[in-house]
Amino acid sequence: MKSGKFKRTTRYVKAVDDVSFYVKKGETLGIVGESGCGKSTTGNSIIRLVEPTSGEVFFNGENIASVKPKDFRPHKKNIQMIFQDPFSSLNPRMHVFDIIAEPLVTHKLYKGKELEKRVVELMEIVGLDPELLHRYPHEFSGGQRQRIGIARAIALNPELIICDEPVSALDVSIQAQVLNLLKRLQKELDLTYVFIAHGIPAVKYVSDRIAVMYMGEIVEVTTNEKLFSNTLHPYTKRLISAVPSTDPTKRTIGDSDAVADELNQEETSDQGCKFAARCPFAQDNCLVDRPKLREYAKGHYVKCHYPLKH
Amino acid sequence: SGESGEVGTDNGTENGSVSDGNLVIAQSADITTLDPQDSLSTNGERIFRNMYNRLFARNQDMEIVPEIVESYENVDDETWHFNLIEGITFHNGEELTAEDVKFSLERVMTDQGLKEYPYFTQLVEVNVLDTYTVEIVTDGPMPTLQHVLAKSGADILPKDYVEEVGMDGFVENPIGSGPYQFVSWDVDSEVVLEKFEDYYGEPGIWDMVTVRAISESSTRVGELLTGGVQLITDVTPNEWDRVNDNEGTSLVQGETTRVMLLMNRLTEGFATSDERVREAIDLAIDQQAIVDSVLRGSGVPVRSRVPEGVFGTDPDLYDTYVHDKERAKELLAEAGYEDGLEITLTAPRGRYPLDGEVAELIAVMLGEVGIEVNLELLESGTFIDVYSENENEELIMIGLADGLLDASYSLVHYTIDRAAGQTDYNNPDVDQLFQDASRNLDEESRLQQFKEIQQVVAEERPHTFLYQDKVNYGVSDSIQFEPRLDEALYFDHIQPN
Amino acid sequence: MNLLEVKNLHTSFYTDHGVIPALTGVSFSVKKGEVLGIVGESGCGKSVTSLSILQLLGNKGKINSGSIHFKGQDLTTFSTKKMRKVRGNEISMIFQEPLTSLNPLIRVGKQIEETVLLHKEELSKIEARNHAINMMKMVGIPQAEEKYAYYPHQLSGGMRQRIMIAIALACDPELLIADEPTTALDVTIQEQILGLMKKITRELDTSIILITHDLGVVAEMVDRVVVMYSGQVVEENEVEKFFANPKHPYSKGLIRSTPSIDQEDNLESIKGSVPTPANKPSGCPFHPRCPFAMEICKSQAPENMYYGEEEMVNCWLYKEEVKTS
Amino acid sequence: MKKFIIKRLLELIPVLFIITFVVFVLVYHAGDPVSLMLPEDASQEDREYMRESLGLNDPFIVQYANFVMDITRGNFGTSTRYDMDALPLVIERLPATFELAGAAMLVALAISIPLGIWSANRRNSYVDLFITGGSVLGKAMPNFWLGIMLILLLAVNYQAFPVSGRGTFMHLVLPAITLGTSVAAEMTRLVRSSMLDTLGQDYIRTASSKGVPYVKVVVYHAFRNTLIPVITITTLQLSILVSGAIITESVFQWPGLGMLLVQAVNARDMAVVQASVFIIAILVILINLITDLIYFIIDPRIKHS
Amino acid sequence: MVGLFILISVTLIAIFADFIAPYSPTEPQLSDILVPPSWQEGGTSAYLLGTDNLGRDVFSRLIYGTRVSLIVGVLSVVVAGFIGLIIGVVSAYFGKWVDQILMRIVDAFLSIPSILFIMVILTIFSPSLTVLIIVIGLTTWVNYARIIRGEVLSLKEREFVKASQTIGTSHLTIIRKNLIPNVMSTFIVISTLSVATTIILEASLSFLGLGIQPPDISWGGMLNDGRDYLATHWWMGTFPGIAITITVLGIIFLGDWLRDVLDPRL
Ligand SMILES: Nc1ncnc2c1ncn2[C@@H]1O[C@H](COP(=O)(O)OP(=O)(O)OP(=O)(O)O)[C@@H](O)[C@H]1O
Ligand SMILES: Nc1ncnc2c1ncn2[C@@H]1O[C@H](COP(=O)(O)OP(=O)(O)OP(=O)(O)O)[C@@H](O)[C@H]1O
Ligand SMILES: [Mg+2]
Ligand SMILES: [Mg+2]
Repeated sequence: MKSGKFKRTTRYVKAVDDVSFYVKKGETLGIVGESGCGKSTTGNSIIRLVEPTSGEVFFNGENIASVKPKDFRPHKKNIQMIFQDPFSSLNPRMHVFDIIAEPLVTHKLYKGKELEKRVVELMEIVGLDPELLHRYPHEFSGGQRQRIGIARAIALNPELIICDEPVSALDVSIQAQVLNLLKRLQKELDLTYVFIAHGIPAVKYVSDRIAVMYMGEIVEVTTNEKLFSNTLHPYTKRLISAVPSTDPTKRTIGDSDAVADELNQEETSDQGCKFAARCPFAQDNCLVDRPKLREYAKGHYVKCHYPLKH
Repeated sequence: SGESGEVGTDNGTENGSVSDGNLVIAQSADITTLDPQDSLSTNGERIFRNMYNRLFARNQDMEIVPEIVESYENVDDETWHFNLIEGITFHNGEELTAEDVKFSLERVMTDQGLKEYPYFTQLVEVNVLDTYTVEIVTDGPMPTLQHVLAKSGADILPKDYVEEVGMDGFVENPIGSGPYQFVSWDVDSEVVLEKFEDYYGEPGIWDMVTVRAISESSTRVGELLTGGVQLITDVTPNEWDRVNDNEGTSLVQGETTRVMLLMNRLTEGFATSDERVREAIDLAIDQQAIVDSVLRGSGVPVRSRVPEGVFGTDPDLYDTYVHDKERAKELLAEAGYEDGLEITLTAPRGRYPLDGEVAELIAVMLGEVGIEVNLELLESGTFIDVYSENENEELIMIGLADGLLDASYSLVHYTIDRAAGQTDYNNPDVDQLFQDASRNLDEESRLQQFKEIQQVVAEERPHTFLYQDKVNYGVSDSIQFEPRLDEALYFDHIQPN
Repeated sequence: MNLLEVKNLHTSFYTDHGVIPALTGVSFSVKKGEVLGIVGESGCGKSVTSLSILQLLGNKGKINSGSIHFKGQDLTTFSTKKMRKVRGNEISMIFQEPLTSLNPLIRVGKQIEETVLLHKEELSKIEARNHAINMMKMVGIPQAEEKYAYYPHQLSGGMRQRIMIAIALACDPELLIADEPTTALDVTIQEQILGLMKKITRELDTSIILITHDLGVVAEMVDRVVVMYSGQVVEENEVEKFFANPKHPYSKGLIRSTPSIDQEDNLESIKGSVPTPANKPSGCPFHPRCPFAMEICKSQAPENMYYGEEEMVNCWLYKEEVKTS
Repeated sequence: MKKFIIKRLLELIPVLFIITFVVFVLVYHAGDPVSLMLPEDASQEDREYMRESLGLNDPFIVQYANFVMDITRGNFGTSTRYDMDALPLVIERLPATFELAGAAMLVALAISIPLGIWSANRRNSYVDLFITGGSVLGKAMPNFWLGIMLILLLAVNYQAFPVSGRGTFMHLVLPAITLGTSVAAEMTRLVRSSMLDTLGQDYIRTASSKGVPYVKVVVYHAFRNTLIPVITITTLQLSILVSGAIITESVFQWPGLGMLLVQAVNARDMAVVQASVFIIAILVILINLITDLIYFIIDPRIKHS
Repeated sequence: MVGLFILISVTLIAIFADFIAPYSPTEPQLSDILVPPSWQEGGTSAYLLGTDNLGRDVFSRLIYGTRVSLIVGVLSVVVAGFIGLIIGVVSAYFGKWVDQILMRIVDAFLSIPSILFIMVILTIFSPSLTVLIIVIGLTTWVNYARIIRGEVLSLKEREFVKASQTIGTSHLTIIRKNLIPNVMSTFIVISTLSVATTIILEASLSFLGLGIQPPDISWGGMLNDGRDYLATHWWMGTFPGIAITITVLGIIFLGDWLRDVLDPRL
């Protein structure tokens, strides 16, 4: 899998601007960032749910961002998506069977008995009771629904699955179930994931490498360990430090006086680093020169003039 | 407008006391123009008759009498001289002279765009002999000249005024020489007239007359009952009791020249081209029953289009009908329809009083003798399209009136030219009789000719006659009112009690 | 004396589809100046508990039994009018969704001012307005005078939540109930909001009931934890003790299935899913998901077992260890 | 905002174009006004002459082109019935139409807002049932029936109001009630449901949690938010009222646009029909535009987006 | 539930009119004109609800009128619903210029009130049953189009539609499987309510002389026939009025009930 690079404009809103990264076969690339920073848009652009305005997406060496919508169809078999909201991602008027069978029927892969066999098989893979084949989605809990969504996504044996916040809408105790399921499936089916989330712990748990996004841009990409042990971008650091720890003996919140510090976020200029206004380490040139994503250390990319020293 | 307000809220005066010299009349539809020569409606006539003068007029008994003519002279078969009464003034104070007569008549006989134009085509020339004398030349002997001069459209307009303000200006603010002068017209609402103080004859008896247009019959009756108006037209039979039972109002019935009839298609290929079928249809229909039931007596069975009161009427064919179901069945059998016959009857709905109901009755009556009727009831506008395009099949029901009160107006329908495409009736004898009559200045023999035509028609039945329509007025006790055959209203014939 | 004492609270909703027993015996207490955390999964009754305290259950919800003593007086016996004096004044509330919780058609400043005018009758309009602006400054809103005239949609999520906090604290309440105040916010904003709450309530000596399902927030913020499951309290403990040694199997599962930054090993998950009040299992409601379930759990609901004043667990496993209260 | 208005006005052009076309096609097929203008026994030549002089014998395209050209010059042709310019005839009726529509709307609002709010707050009680039932009944009752009944009862029997016509305030009462009732029925249901909707919102709970008295919650917090759907339906109904008073106007002989239309349609007076339809369409569009502007004013969310 | 009961009864009456009606609804009986209802003075037990101005049994006409009124109501709603559903879905789903064009047409139709539209059309084509159904259908579809479009607009942002798109499902299938079934409940509810509106509309058209024409009988037509008799022979117009009111009431209740039943997040 090669690197992709694209941006998108909708009604003159740049949702994602100059995003480049690559995903290797069999790995999980996590994308984290705050709400509205363009994570979904990135995912949607890969699968052409939104048409990128410029840039390219190489999939197995072929630039799939520029092919005509019609020619993109065969690729849909290879790239699939798991959605955030288990309530809205399943058609309430279709049986579970029809939902899982939809990709198989669309691509005319199975028929009749075989189709049923395959659907039952898929349900078993994701840990659903095949007895429930002819139920409607509303008869399932959130976690079960997400399993249905996963079954649908793996039905075509795709190479790449884009998971857009697959656990955000789930209860704590269910999140772990789904995360573990995704990990298991990756191993068993040799899947590649782009795992989008805003919760850092979950991303850290499933990803091999992690890309951090800020306001439509990727500001840091590296392996899981390096991101936390050797954080380079100030924003990444800020993000990590904001995550509450689950250890009551290590409290940090409320100790610092950082109350009114980040309230003027809206004031970002087109020039310079987008994080400059919030950045405690910003220098004068951060406000005028836009940094480029560069490989600061091997396999560790960062978009910052002054990466943090360790 | 303010006027209607005063009138409508005038509930204090129970049942329309008229002491204030105001008269309010409600008709079922509004006038469409104030140009008397471009209107054919009875509604318009009711107003124009009080605003304008004509050379001749009809009195209460429908006799033609001079109106602004002092004396007249039939110089030869084609030339007439009329002396005008002197001292007649228009509402703007100008005198009415021969010039005005010439101007008015020439307008209506030459301007094809006017609705009244077709009735004045026989006039050839109008000449001014002196200030008060006009000469009219016709295209040949014209027995109906006085009818035409007494008819709507023959109204005298003020030449100078019209030339000054133009016809558009005139219509906005019309001026006549009648006893009432124009005040205002709110379209679809009301026309207001007031007494013309300088009228040459007897001055008007009302200070102010408002003629309202109220299309809903129950609303119209409501206004009468509450005293909002003193006279209403077109009271449907079901409202009669309401009007009569109410203290202070009553129903007054008048006759009309309108005859309801079925036009038969004599065209080749239609069953009605067989005379026996037409007779059977006539025999199957019980005209009296229709009149008695649905119409509650508001009609007279007839066997001719020329009712009593119109010149040329045949009393033998008035107030009579034929009805014999057995004979009708026999005739149908003779004509080869013993197994039944299917025909289409086109009829209007809402154009004439109770027309739809009557058509439904007829359909049933025809059914009883074995004629199955496809009843095609049409809304007025659609109906008249079908009629004027001659798109109807065997039968079409229609009401025809006589604006001239002369049989020539009606009987022209039986001439070959006029019948072509419509009834396709073709009888050279009838044609000849009609041609003769229309140039015949001798009343006696002309009457004979008309009767003869009607006898033939009654036998050959290009039309199956139903009944002469009556018109019903609701009248407040505060006034006295006598209906007229021509359905016109002379405000001064309506007397306060 | 505790500031708030909830005892054996039962609350039900009477809907078109039948009676929903949302709370089936909830007891806990809040001390003056203390932050109490209530955790539990969606639908376990956290919000209903807080709404019950303020008696804002709507016309369908009803407290069936139990008592809610606030400063020694039972709120369940209060008249509507008396209750109104408590709301927003002595006990106030912050809700989860900062956008929908503010009236979109009223300027934010006015919404703060309204509370002030309601409960501080001695203040004039101008004073109330100034007070509102001061509150906005206190919750860290820059250019408060200008933002006073803003409508909610003109503010970011974090700002809106600050407004909510300003409303809640405007009348200096003794108890603040915060129902998932940061769930809808980004982590960095969450950090600010939580910090703000901590700071202000410390200054004002306000007690807090902090409702959340995020154990991280609990660990950061609270003094004591109450764990709810399916309409009842299953465990109550001091926060350090709770994380160090959770007792109830559900608490254990919850802690082990929450990923953390320091996560090294695999996550454990609790199998099955949360029951709804309508299909609540017999006996202990957690037994179908419990790895330690015993025969008795299926048929008989456990009682609250206390290890002293403040430590409680509702589980048969501890039957032998403690004496039932 | 300016941009928005301009955009809306530009959208008007294709809409008006479609309207002219639809109306013209209809009218073109409407057949002959001539037969209605002449008496039953007019001869074929008379008819033909009339037709020619009205330009009715031109081909479709020519007639349509002429029609559109004329409209751009504000000329809708001459009423065949009144022999006057059609447009002034229509414009003349607007005051009466607005008067009735406005009064009916007032009646409707006066009935529906209090009743709607009341029944929403007493959801599922007898009051609610009664109001809901009443509003359904109001909707189920044909307009002309109600009008005639009101005349019979209040005007004829009790003589409390004039039977028909336009003029004083009293003339306005019965038609306004007749017309207003069916609108009120519709609106009561809407006010109720949008009130219910609003009452379920989070910010209502917030208001209660602040200790705001219930009446104030309803009036100050909820009602404002209910207003937006109410305004939508008000304007929607207003546009219906402008033209839809056809029946009421006929019953009460109210000289408005509706009556003009009925008469024009019956007389195939197509110039007037075209002009009225066109004017009504423009009115409706303007009303909608005004609605949007009102949103701008009362809903800050729209103003700032 | 009351609504369902009323509607089923009315439907049964319509179907079995031939068996229920004691007299022919069209045959005049000139000897029995305007007989009052049986319980009134002058009424006879032969005519339960009296007779009309042609001596026809009001009760029998009412029963037969059910048929036409229901047919007009239901069929024209079918026509309008079909057009509106398709246009609404297509417009919203494809968006862009398709939506622009279709919505301008909808705007145009919306700005000409439907009764006016119908009036004009009916003066051109005389109002037979079929014409009436088609005309009402052709002029009222915009309501459906507008509402359905709104629904689909929000529906197509739902993730399950996106899911189908990522799978590569064709537009037609997405419309058929994802969109239409999910707007069905809204569609059914508005259709139900439209039946009621149409029945009233037909009555209004009758008032203008443009409703169902005799010898076909509709309640609207009867009501209109009776309107001139309201003051003198109340039974002619009142019974059809009551029939309309009850039926419309039933349908509206049914619609409300359906809204509740169909709505929950199934
Ligand atoms: N259809 C759209 N039209 C206009 N702007 C859009 C659209 N979709 C997204 N955006 C904008 O693009 C930006 C990125 O959105 P995106 O959905 O990718 O964010 P995200 O990181 O996935 O956020 P979240 O965590 O809330 O899902 C946002 O600022 C959003 O406002
Ligand atoms: N107004 C209501 N009508 C009917 N049932 C209700 C109502 N409010 C709450 N419930 C029920 O009460 C139960 C508890 O709901 P509650 O809102 O307290 O859950 P929660 O723990 O706050 O969940 P969440 O984390 O999702 O906010 C739920 O199962 C819900 O179905
Ligand atoms: Mg997203
Ligand atoms: Mg909650």
